[in-house]
Parts: sequence; C-alpha cells; structure tokens
Amino acid sequence: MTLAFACEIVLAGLLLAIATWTITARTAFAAIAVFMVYGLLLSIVWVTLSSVDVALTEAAIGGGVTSMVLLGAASALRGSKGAVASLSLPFKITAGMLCALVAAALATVVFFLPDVAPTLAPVAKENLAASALGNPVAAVLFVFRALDTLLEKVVLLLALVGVWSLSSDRAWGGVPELRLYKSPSPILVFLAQILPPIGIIVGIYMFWAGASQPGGAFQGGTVLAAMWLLTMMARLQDVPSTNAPWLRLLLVVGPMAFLAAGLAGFYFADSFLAYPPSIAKPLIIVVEATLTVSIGVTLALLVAGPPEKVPQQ
Amino acid sequence: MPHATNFVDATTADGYLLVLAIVLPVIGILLSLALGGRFIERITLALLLAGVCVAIAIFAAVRRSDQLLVYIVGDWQPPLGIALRADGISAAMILTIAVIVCAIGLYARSEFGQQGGKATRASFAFWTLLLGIWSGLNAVALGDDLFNLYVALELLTFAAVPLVCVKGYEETIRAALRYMLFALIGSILYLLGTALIYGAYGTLDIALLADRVRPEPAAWAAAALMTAGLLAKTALFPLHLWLPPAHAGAPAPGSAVLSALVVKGSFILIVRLWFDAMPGLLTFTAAQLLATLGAGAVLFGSVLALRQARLKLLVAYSTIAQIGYLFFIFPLAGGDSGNELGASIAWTGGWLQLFSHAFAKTAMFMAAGLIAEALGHDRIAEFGGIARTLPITVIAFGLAGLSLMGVPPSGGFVAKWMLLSATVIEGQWWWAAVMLIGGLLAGGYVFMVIGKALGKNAALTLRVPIARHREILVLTVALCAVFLGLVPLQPSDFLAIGRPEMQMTALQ
Amino acid sequence: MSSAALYGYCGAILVGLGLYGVIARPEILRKILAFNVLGTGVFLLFGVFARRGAEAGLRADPVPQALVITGIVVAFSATALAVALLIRLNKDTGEVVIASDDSAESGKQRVRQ
Amino acid sequence: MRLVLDIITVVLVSAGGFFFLAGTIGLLRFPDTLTRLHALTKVDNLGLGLVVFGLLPQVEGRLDALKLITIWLLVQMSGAIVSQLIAQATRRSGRQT
Repeated sequence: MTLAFACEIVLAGLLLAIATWTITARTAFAAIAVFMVYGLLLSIVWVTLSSVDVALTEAAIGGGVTSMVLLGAASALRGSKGAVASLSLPFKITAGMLCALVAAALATVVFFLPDVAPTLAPVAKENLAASALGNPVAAVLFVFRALDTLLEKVVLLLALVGVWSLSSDRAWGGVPELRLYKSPSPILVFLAQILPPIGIIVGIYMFWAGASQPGGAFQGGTVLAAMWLLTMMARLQDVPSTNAPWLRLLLVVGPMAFLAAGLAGFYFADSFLAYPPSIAKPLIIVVEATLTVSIGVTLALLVAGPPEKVPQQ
Repeated sequence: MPHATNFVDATTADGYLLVLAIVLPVIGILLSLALGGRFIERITLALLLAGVCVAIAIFAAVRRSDQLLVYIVGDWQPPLGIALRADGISAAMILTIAVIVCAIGLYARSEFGQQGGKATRASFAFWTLLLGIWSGLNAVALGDDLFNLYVALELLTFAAVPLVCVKGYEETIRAALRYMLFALIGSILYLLGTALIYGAYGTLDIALLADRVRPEPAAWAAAALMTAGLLAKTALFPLHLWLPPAHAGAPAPGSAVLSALVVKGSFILIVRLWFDAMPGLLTFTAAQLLATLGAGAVLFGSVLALRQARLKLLVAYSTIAQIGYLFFIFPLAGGDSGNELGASIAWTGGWLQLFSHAFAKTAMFMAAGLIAEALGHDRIAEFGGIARTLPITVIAFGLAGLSLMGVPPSGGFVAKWMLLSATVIEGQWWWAAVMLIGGLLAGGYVFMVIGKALGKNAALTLRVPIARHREILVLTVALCAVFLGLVPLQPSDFLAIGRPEMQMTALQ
Repeated sequence: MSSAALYGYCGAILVGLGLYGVIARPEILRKILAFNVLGTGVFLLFGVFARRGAEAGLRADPVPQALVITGIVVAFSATALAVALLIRLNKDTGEVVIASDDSAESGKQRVRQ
Repeated sequence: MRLVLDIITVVLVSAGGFFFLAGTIGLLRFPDTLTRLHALTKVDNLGLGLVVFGLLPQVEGRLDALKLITIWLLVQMSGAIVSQLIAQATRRSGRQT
C-alpha cells in the first residue's frame, strides 16, 4: 500500500464521517457549517481523481454558493415555531434498510465493474484539435455536448423565473432582500473593499484559462457572483431592482450569444451548434465570456432570492 | 431490436426541424427575461403558431420518408456528441404537445392576458413557464441521449413546479414544495442510473446502448433506479401523493398542461428506457410488476376520484387512474409475450391512450376552470343548473369523459379496446378485468358530475359570464379526443416508424 | 483495491446516507441538504468512472467530468428553487415541515375562488 | 544544492503540519469559542505559512511562487476577517461556549 493510497483511505473515511454528521447534526446551522467543510473535502477528492475542473466547480458552486443559499434559508427560518414531528422509529428503520439496500446494490455494481473501463477519452482526445480548445472538459461542454450546456443555461434561468415568481404581486419587479446580514459589520465592509478586485481578476483568469487548462465559464462566473454578493452584503453597492433593464440584459446575453452562435452554425458550419473552423476559437471565447457574466449574475440573483421590497418610482 | 435495422447515423434531410422544435420556446424564454415579461403573451402565441407549423412539418416529414428523422448536433457523432431522433411516436407526440399547448395558451389569455403588453408577476411567470414546459417536452420527445434527456427532464420540472403556485396561495406553495421534493429525488435517481450506464457501457446514446446493454448488475441497478425515479415524476401509484394537490391547486390552464402533458414526459422516458435502451432487460416479471402498479393506480385513483367533493380534485385523481392504463403497455407490448400481433396492437393502443388522455384531460381541466370561474367555486354538489347556463362546457366535459370511460366514439375507446384485445390475444386476461372495472368507475365519476350539472336549480346565477369563444375552444379540444376515435382499429404503421418489430406490414 | 474503487464504495455509501436524510429527516431544509449530499454521491460515481476511463494521455475521461459540472449547476438551481419555496411557505404559514398527508386528502382542502 | 532544498522543504512542511495538528487539537480541546478561534487562526496562519515557504524551493517559475504567496496572503486575510466576524457574533449572542 502506497502512502498516497493511505491518504486516500483517510480522506474517504473523513468524507463519510462528515457526511454522516451533516445528516445527523441537531441544528440546521451546524449541519450547514459541516456541509461547507464537506464541500472543501470533496474538492480535494476531485483533485485526487484528476478532475480539477470538477474540483473547482464543486468548491465554487457545490460547496460555496449552495452553502450560502442554505445559510440564508436557515437564518430566515430561525425562530419559526413550526412543529417538527419526529418520524416514528419503525419508519426510520424501514427507511434505513431501504437506503442500505440501495448503497449495497451500488457497491455491488462497483465491485462487478468490467476490468477494462469503457471510456470516451480517446475519441475526445482525437477530436480535441478539431474542437479548437485545449481543455478536453471545456471541449465536451462547449463543443461536443454543447446542446446540454445550452439547455442547462435555460434551466438556470427558469429556476430564477421560478424564484422570482414567488414574490408578492406588490413587490414584483422590486429589489431582492439579501437575508444573510441585515447590518454589515465594519470588518465585512473592509473585506468587501479589498477582496473584489482580486476576486474579479481571479474570476476572469479562470474563464480565460478555461479554454486550455482547468477552469471555465461556470467557475469564473461563480467567483464573480461571490464578489458581487459580497459588495452587496456589505452595502457598498445597492441590490439592483429586478426590473432594471441592464440587469435583464446581463442575464440573457450569454445564453443569447450561445444560441445565436448555434443558429449561425446552420449557415456557416452546416450544423446547429457547430462553429466554422476558421473562427471557432475566438467565437467560443466570446460566447464563454458572455456566459461567464450571465452565469455570475444568475447565480447571484438566485442567492439573493425573490424581490421583496417595493420598487421605488 | 429497435433502431438496429434502420438506424441512420447521419443528419437526415429535414432534421433541422427537430432543432427548431426545441429552440423556438427557448427564444421566447430569453426574450421574456430580456423584456421583463412585456409582450410575452403575444410573443408566446406567435411562437406557438410557428411551433404548430414546425410540428406539422416534422409529422409530415416522418410520414413521407417512413424513416427516423435524425439530427446530429454540431455534427459530432454519438457517443461523443448528441443526436436528436424522431420516430413515428416522437412526431405524433410533438404534434400533440404543440396543439395542446397552443389551445392552453389561447384559453389562458383571459386569466393571464396582458393589456397593452404590460407585465404583471403572474403573467410573466405563467407565459415564461409555459414556454419552459413546451421546450422541455419537445426535448424529452426528441432527445436520444440519456444525459441530454436528464437536462430536458429538469427543464420540465423547473418550469412545472412554479406553475403550480403561480397564484401564490399558501396551499399551492405547499403542494409545489411537495412536488419539488418528489421531483428532485426522481431526477437524482435517474441521474444515478445514467452514471451506472456510462460506467458500464461508455455511452449514453440510446441507439448505441440497445446493442451494448447486457443483463448484469450494472444494467439491473440502473434500470431499477431510473424507473423508480421516473415513476415518482409520473406519479404512478404508490408515488402519486404529490399529484392531486399540485394539479388541483394550479390555475386551470396550468392544471391542464401538467395533467395532460408533463406527467407523460417522464412516462415516455420509462418507455424509451425499457423498449429502446435496454430491450433485453424487460423480463416477464419486470413487466408484470410495472403493470401491477398501473392496475393499482387505475383502481385506487378511480375510487378516490369518486369520493371527491371538488371537481378539480376529481379530475386530478382521474389522472392518476388514467396514467395507470399506460403501464399495461409493458406486459402487453414488451416482455417475452412472443405474440407479435398482440404486441403491436397493444403498442398502438397504449400510445393512443396517451394521446387521447392528453386531449381529454386538457378539455376537462379547461371545463372545470370555466365552471369554477362562473360559479366562484367547484363544489360538485352545488352544480345544479349549470347544464342549462353553460351547456357547451358541460357537453365538452361529457365528451372528454367518454374518452376516460372508454366508450365509443372516442380515442379512449379505441385505445382501451386495443389494449383489451391484446390481453385476450396474449392470454393475460387479468389486466382486462382491471380495465373493465376502471372503465365502470370512470363512468361513475363522470356521470356524478354530469348528473349534478343536469339537476334543476332555478336560482343559479353566474358570478361572471363566460365568453362563448372560450366554451367553443374547450369543446374543440374535447372533439379532438373524440376524433382520435376515428382512427382505424388496427395497429398503426405510423406509430411503428423507426421500430420494425412493431410494424404490421413486417408481420404479413 | 484501487483508489477508483475506494471512491466508488464511498460514493455508494454517500448515496445511501443522502437518501436516508431525504426520507427520514422531517424538516424540509434538512431534506434539501441531504439531497445535496445524495447529489455529491452520484457525482462521485461519475468521477470514479471518469478516473477509470483515463486513457490516451488524459488523466480522466472528460465526458463524465463535463456531465458532473452540468449536474452540479442543475443541483444548485434545484436547491435555490426549493429553498425559495420553503422560505415562502414558512413566511405564509410558519411551517418548517410539510404537513403530513392531510393536504392530499380531499375534504380538507380549502376552496379558493 | 537540490538535496539541501529538498531537506528545507521537508523540514518546513513537517513543521507546518505539526502546527496544523496542534491547532486542530486546540480547536477540539479548548473550552469556549474565543479560545478555539485563537488556536485555529494563530496556528493555522503559521502552519500554512510554513507549508508555503517549504514549497517555494520546489516551484518552477517565479509566477508560481507568486501564486503560492498570494494564496497564503488571501488565507491570512480571510482567516483574520472570518474570525473577527465569528468573535463579534459570539459577543453579540452573549454565549461564550
């Protein structure tokens, strides 16, 4: 047994222990705090699995922004006296047995996996040059399986439509209320003054590097979203009205550019979502740049929640 | 093997239509967000008109070529890339979706209309979500890659859940949240199965999987997990708990699209999974198990529908029952029945049930919506006299009811008759018994409503008058369900395009 | 045992744990949190298949990695939507759990028109 | 020369690891929030600093070295700020445990 494998065993054990803690923790706050640690550990696992792109996404979205949304919910629910009827023990035991069965079935599948793993890595590698990108994961996301990515942008926007539809009729088109911090402390303000310039550079770098190295629109966009949220929480910047035309434009500019590039493919590259080889790389970079902005804005607005304050005339 | 013999691995002549079907609604969603919902009603209706044209074109293209319509997105061949494929069923499905969503759009104008294009919260949400459902359904009907279908399914869910609570009442929020939780578990189980399939076979393309999947632990586990997840989304008994409050609580046009189409989205995936992706896995036991749940749904849903005091809940419970019938397709058209005639009859019957129920249920929820609007409530016991004041609406409800009962002349009759014939041909008479009892119970709850509506009540006054053109719209949709009953009582070659094993001509 | 297999078993257990949390924790917020744990278990299995598929000079198969990235974004959207619904429900009713099946029962639904 | 650099790395990174261990034990063993914070931030900053300096001889270019130092500075800052925020929250809630 090598040292690296021993470390991986420890890591896996820690991951399971922390996951159990998240599920069983008594208070929601504790559970979410533990979940944040879980997200970080998981990122390390992804690095050991040689999936650095996923590690970045997991740290930024899976651990980061998700935890923010959950924390916001926990603080919004704090003090509500809703009855929590504990479920009966027989029910819990049945549920536990069912879940153990599922886990055992999955473990069996893992055990019986074929020795020679099926893979698309050679095909992806073969076509990497034709995709105009150097990072194979980005090539899958934006070239080979671009339709998935396009539809997933629509999913993200529909989630936002759903969240916004939960506002009251009165507050429609108004300003979302960021619940996390009602009154920002001076230290948070200090952080919000220093960090964003660095964060914005990191975010843009991540998107820029994503064409050839791990990184990309999702990860970069998430970092931008985090910076924007930070300045809004520190009240250095107003939360925008959901009716602001510039905001709406930023929301859709990425998906629109993506779709337009896809439709242009009908005429210039003989297929939807195909890019003409001569300008493929700059075209993808432009699409990704706009997507980075749109993803950032969408994620930040999903965290901010439905409009709650009446728009000022 | 489906696809195996006439599997076309290149974009076909009219393949671009498939892309248009998915992209049209997406354009609407983006415009809606960009314009803040202004003019979204008009944009949606214009797109729907274009969408119906595209659907007709797809239908005609499949019919003319008698072949699959294929589009290789970005010209990247599966398994690396994604293909969209339309067989006869997909084409019929696309057309049904377009027509029904279009009818619902016209119906919803009075409730969510925008004077001068001005956006309100509800109108913005309703039209945008309707577009989302439409694009999700089209993507489900045309997708041929398990992960692409996952994204399509999520598109559908994320549009369907907020539609339940678009009015903002507290019990609809509860219903939407419950729906959301079921849907989340459903999609993650589906995704889990997708992971196992990729791990075992290295592709997610359904046509490629058909040749690769072998009966082994990975395939069994994937099939079980994906089916369980999709059943939760389809609300098959006993995973139906979320459906009645959600479908009854949504505004009438929302209920119509949820009940008529959205639950069918995940059903189609179950069929694609068992018949197309893993045809070797549909054993006698698996098929019987699925149909047993279906039988439970037919009986349970019908009995509960009979016990409802409110019309919208009654219609919602009848959806649970009618979904049950769809699952008879598994033992009758698949499995080791070994009877090709019976299988192809059941195949056509099952799909006809899906299409005719879609039209019938749309008409029923629309009619229920008009009645509730006119009376200010939907308590069945107080329906006396509405047959006189809203005759067209009540007739439409009754015509749609014929389809649920399976009485001629209606699409539901042809569908159920073909399923019954298949049970006789294949000697699986026990399903016939369930179907007959289900039909009787459906007759019970439909006549319960009609009977009350025919009752006398001189004092009945309508809270608001109902425009005649809305009643006629509902009647038209109900007549579509009846019209499906005019198709000849034999296996349809159109529904078998792309599936040589179901083709009657191949048998002769 | 290879490290891919180790994480494979780990993912299997995470799925079981998450599923248990979704079913057996009554509070909706905890269900949503457990759903996220369940999701990471599924993603981890994708990661294992990606690692096993390392070939042609790539250290992991890029296709499952891309699927996971899409999946993470979808899971986040789901969390955000579910949380927004929960907060709204809590604001209207003060509930933190979904009232047991009484709202599915026919008679108890209030009529709104 | 290479050997000397390697030895420096091993010594510094091990020392950093030791500080992390000490900090973690402090986090688990100390009685209340404020002392726990003390253990965590003091020792972690030092621990990470040692690890970063230990790794510096191993990096290839100047840019990578700069990245490593930036990471350390960012963690320093976020650690300091987060611990301030936690301390404030503790004081406001009046609970010391």
